[in-house]
Amino acid sequence: MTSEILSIKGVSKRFGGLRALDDVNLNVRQGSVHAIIGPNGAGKSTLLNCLVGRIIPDEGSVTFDGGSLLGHKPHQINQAGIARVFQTPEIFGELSVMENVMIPAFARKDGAFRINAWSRARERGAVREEAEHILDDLNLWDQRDQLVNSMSRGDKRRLELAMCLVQHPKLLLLDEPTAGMSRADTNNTVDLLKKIAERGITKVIIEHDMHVVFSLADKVSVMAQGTVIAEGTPEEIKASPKVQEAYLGGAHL
Amino acid sequence: MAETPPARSLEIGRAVLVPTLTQRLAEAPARKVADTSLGKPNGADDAARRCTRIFQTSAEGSLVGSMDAIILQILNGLDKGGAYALIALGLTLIFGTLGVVNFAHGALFMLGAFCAVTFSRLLTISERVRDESVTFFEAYKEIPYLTLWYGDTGQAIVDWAVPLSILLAIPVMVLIGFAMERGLIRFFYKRSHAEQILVTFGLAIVLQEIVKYFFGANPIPMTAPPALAGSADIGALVGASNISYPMWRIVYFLFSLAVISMVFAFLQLTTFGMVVRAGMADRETVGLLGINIGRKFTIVFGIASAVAGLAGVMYTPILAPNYHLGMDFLVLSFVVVVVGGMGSLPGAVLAGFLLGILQSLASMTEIKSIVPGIDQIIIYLVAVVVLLVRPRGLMGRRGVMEA
Amino acid sequence: MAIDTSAWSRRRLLKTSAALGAGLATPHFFVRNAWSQDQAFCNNPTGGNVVLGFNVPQSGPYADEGADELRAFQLAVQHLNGEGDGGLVKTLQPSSLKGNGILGKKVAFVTGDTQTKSDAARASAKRMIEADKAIMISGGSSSGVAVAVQSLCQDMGVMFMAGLTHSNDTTGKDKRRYGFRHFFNAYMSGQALGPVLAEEYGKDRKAYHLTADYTWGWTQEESIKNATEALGWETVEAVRTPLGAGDFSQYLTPVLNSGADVLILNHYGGDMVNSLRQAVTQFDMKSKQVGGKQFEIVVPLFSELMAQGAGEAVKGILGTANWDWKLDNEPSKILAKSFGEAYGSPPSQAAQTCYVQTLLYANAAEKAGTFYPPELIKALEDFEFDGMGNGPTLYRGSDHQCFKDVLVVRGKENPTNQFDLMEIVKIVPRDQVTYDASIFGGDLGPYEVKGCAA
Amino acid sequence: MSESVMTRDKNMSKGMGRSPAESHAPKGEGLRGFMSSSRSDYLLLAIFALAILTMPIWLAPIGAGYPDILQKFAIFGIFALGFNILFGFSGYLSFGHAAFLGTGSYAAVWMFKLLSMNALIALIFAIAVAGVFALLIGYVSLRRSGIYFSILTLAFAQMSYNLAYSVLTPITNGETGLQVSGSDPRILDHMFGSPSGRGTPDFFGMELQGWPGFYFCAILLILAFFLTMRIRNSTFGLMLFAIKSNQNRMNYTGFATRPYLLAAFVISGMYAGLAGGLLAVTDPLAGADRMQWTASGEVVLMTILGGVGTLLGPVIGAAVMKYLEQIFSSFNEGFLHRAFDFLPSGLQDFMVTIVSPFVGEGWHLTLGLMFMLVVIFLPGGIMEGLRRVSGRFKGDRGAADTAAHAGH
Repeated sequence: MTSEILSIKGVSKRFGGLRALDDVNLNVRQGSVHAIIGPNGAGKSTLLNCLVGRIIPDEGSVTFDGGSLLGHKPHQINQAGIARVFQTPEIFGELSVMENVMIPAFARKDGAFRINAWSRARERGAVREEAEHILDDLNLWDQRDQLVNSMSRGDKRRLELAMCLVQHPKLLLLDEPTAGMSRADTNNTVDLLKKIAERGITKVIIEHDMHVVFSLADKVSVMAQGTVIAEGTPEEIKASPKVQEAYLGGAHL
Repeated sequence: MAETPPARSLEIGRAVLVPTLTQRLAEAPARKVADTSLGKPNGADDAARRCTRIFQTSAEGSLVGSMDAIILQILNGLDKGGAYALIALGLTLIFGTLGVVNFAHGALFMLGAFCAVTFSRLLTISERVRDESVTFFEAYKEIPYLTLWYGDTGQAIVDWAVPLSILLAIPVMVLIGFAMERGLIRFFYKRSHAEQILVTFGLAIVLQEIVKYFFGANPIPMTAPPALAGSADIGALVGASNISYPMWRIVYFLFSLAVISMVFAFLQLTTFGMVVRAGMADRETVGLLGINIGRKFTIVFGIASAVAGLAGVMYTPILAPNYHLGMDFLVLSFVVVVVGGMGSLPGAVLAGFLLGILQSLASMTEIKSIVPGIDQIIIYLVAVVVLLVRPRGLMGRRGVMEA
Repeated sequence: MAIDTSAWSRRRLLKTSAALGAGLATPHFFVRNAWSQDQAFCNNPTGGNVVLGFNVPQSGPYADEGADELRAFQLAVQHLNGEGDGGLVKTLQPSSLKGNGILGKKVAFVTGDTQTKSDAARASAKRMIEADKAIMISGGSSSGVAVAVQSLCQDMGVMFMAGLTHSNDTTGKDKRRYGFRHFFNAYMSGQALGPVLAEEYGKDRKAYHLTADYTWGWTQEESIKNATEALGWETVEAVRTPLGAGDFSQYLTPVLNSGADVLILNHYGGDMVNSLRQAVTQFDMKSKQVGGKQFEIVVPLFSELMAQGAGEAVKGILGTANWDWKLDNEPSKILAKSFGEAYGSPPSQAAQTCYVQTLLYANAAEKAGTFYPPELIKALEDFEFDGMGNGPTLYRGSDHQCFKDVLVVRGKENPTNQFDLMEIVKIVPRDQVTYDASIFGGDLGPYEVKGCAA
Repeated sequence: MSESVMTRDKNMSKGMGRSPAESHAPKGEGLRGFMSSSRSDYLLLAIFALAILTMPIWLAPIGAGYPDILQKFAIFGIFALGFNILFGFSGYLSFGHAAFLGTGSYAAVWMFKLLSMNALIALIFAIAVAGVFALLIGYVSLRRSGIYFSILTLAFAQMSYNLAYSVLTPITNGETGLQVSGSDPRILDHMFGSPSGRGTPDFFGMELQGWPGFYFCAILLILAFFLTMRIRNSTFGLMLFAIKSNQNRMNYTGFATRPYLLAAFVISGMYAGLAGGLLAVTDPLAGADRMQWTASGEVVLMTILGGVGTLLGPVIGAAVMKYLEQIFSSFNEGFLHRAFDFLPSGLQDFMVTIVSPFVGEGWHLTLGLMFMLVVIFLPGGIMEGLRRVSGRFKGDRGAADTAAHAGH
């Protein structure tokens, strides 16, 4: 067995005449933090969508943890161990923070459907305990009873991260976790991500902020026009003239 | 006792009958031939034979007979579909631009019909004359001033009341639309669909109760102008034999096409239309462009209201209007809109005509005998099938009204 | 609305029903035992009032007909209480009416909305019985409602005097001991209409039926089919149309090419208005010739309001009616005058039947000397009477159907005034429409029921 | 069974101690009671039960203290409670729930005809048949969401209605409605030698008309309320609320949402079946009108009027609508003149003229106006109104409480 947890081979996707993904190949090592960078419209988010089952590729294969992901529904892919943080937080706005975190915790416990009308949600002790831990870890404990809709944008992102982490995923997909954040918030998020790196969860991060990328990633893939044009360690990428030309020229380093 | 047929027809006294009468008498033998070729169905349950009758060619020309029947049913479907399409068009316009589920749209159709009633009542404002023929109690009969003052010309205006009332209906319906949008609907753009449904349904009830208060619950007969009443032989037009079809229904179909074309032309050719279409495609972007959508929305609502109203005006000779008319069309129009695809104008028109024609065809005795009751459920059955095969209706866009 | 036309009559009515309020407000819950001990039947009136319940459609398509029925009920209550001109209280033969209420108690009434739905009608009737303590329920503008309310009244032990209901079932397979119908039925329509049709249109005709697809439509179709086929007519086709279809064009188009030369519309209310108007003014059927014969349209059951709704289209159309205000007899004239003076229009046949039913109930109570329903029922069963405008009439005991002359009417070609919509073609004598009660089956049920007093 | 659950619940809540969520409950009532304590739940249940059972007393002064209307309050309360499980909890708006009401009624009457007049058998059968029917319709309809789902349910219900009215008359008895009759087989009753003569449904000998009928319905309403409360507080209920809030996230969280939705659909269909069965039990006649779209629309309106997603709202909404339909429609001019009798004659006539368009045959007008006013001024329905009123009564104390929570 290889140490690769995720392996993308020859994935292509067309929307009408547009080639959104063109023969993408990518391998993510177990336990690594793998960043995908590239200009807007390079196909990064489309690739993530292929991974979580929102989009089905026209060609190619995606293997995760020894099994194929293609043809599976989003919820099945999540049950296989992939969790995703979205660009705009996908959370339960009308529920409390605690409930938001308890729901994914339940999913891990009994992801399959079960009507348990008689069990009061708040009395599922183990689940609650786990949720409390995560909230504590991510500094959300004080807000646990707050309605999510009334939270700040940064807090919402943190919550979404908490919702993913409580599931103990094998692979965590992060779609621009710091987009639109102030420098201070960004730094906090980086610290947070470093902290959870200690848990050994494999991560794939899409990010524009090179500072974030280079402080977190073990490996970087550069995408442009639907395909991977370069891959390597952060240092290699920084040094690559090809990348400089294609992408980094206009970026803040 | 029994009068002789020609004298009887003359006595009914509709001008149009006289010239067509001789023609009709001449047709009679030909019709007789066709009649016999159809065969006399005496067992109303012999489904197989009926099947044969429509679908199979036979030497005696029963195909011609059944083709006639099918053509007639398609014509039926077209005028029915015209009404469905017009109502659905306005509903989609409101929904697509404003994002409002308007349960009062059927009521707008009904109000249009009552514009025609009011207009013809205004034309026939009458002098009250003591009616001497009623002896039991004091009763009055009424003679329209128009007739009293202008004689035949006045009478002609009265006769043409329904088409003429379009002139009244357009401004009135546009104003009603404006009032509804400014006074009520605009406060509900950001509210949930459930609340929109509740408030517009409440409004629909209030509107129909007001109409009931003034016009009673009984249907009110409205007549087409004499020249357009009765039926016309359109067989010659389509190259088939002996198809006569009510003239007013043909007028209605053409009218609906005209209104639909006008709405589409307006949306395609004017700057205003462009903005509206852009708004239907992506409301937020248009808002970001700094265009005052509020004003535009009001006008769109006015147009939608006028379209529904016109559909109602011209429908009065086909269906005697009563205060309940709107509710009867409400569910149907929503089914049409959804089958067409929420937010798609061409879809609404297409679905309107499609459902009209299918409904007519399903009402054929031959088909009913194969599937009893099919005419009662066809619309809903089609809706279910379309929605299962095409998740967003015939021409709907992804993501509209799915959450 | 229309009630407003006669302020004076309204005012007087209000006084008569004035004392009702107090009774209404008392919670039923507490008084139940009080009266169930000494009087063993439902809603035996204890005070100075007796409450009648009038259950008519006040919303929905038949609201105008319901309003007319309600006017008739109000007029009947006035007359029973000895107010107004007395109306037909004076002409009923034989009469036990005294013109001072019923059994000395003032008549008061409560009203309810049936919405022309069985559920709503039964709920409304139950309210009148349980909350308002009505001792009799009357009204209704459709057979489904009448049958539903009638069976409820049987269970509750309260008399039901049906209003407009024309289905054979009401006094046929769904007849009840506590239910009585003055209106005629589809079978009688067929029996009366058949010979006139043969006379007017000949015996060699081919009929095409369009039938409203529910029980009343079916019984009427069957009755007319039987009657016309017995005369030698042929039935080409009988097509069922959905109730409330509105646009009937898809059912009308095949008619002319089917070889039929008579169209029979087994429709009522809005359906009839629309199908008839579409057939006449749009498909121009009345001016067509089929096989050398003039094409004809027949509407077996007519009503004035429908004729109004159909407008011009109704001219020359044959049908039947229970009663018409232009009938040339003294009681009809008195009723038309009394009603016309009060409300500005002559009574419809629905109004007349409701008016008569109310008087007949009161008369039966006077005759029996009690409100006890079984006695009252016996007083009505096989009651032979006259003076209500329909000529000599029998309330047959075996099915609670009234037998009287049936009118064959025709939409008037040249109406002399706005109320003159129909002309009477023939008064078909009672004998000709009488039938054996056993042909429709059904079971009246017991006289004694546990009722609401239990 | 329920007793053991209750004891378990008490122990649990004692063991858990009082979490911050509990003290938060009053403020969050608009939301859900998911985090509320079992103690406050049982208090609510007790108050609810008391209020329902004493309705004959406290509703009498407004003319609604008679059995039939109170039965209707209870029955339509059950109907709306069930509907709210689907619409209020999961956000899926069904426009065809009347189909299950009608199916329940037909099923119950057929049990009366074939087996026994015992209400229990009829109700079980009604719930089962409605549940199966809901499973079929729900399975197909839930393939779509949003308005497409609504129209699919509407289409199925309208097809059922149209067919029940006409073609299916042998099963439904069409327009007249399905009734019991003396000649029905009633196999069980005959087997055990107790054929009920009158054809009145009973509950082991107790005839369920009039007041006994009301108490029977009322107890079932209280049970239904209790069950709804449990569903709301369960993980299952939490999942439904989560689906309503963000279905996408549910999918990416590993939940297949459709089974949850289908379960909610079937449960609410069974509530409708129970309501339909009770309609037949209190009045053994089942008509097709019950399946018409207007009846489906009615339960939607009841729920929104009372307050979507709240526990009590749908029950209140149902009662208000039935009250308008039954009582307002019965106010004729005579009644108004008596009501305004205390006024001088001229003023009395004036008041009657003003009020009469809104009552009697004008009751629909009042209904329409009420819908509009409630939506405009009370977006959360009647429950929102009650909350505001109670908030005002509490005044400063309430404000202080909120502040205290905020500082927690």
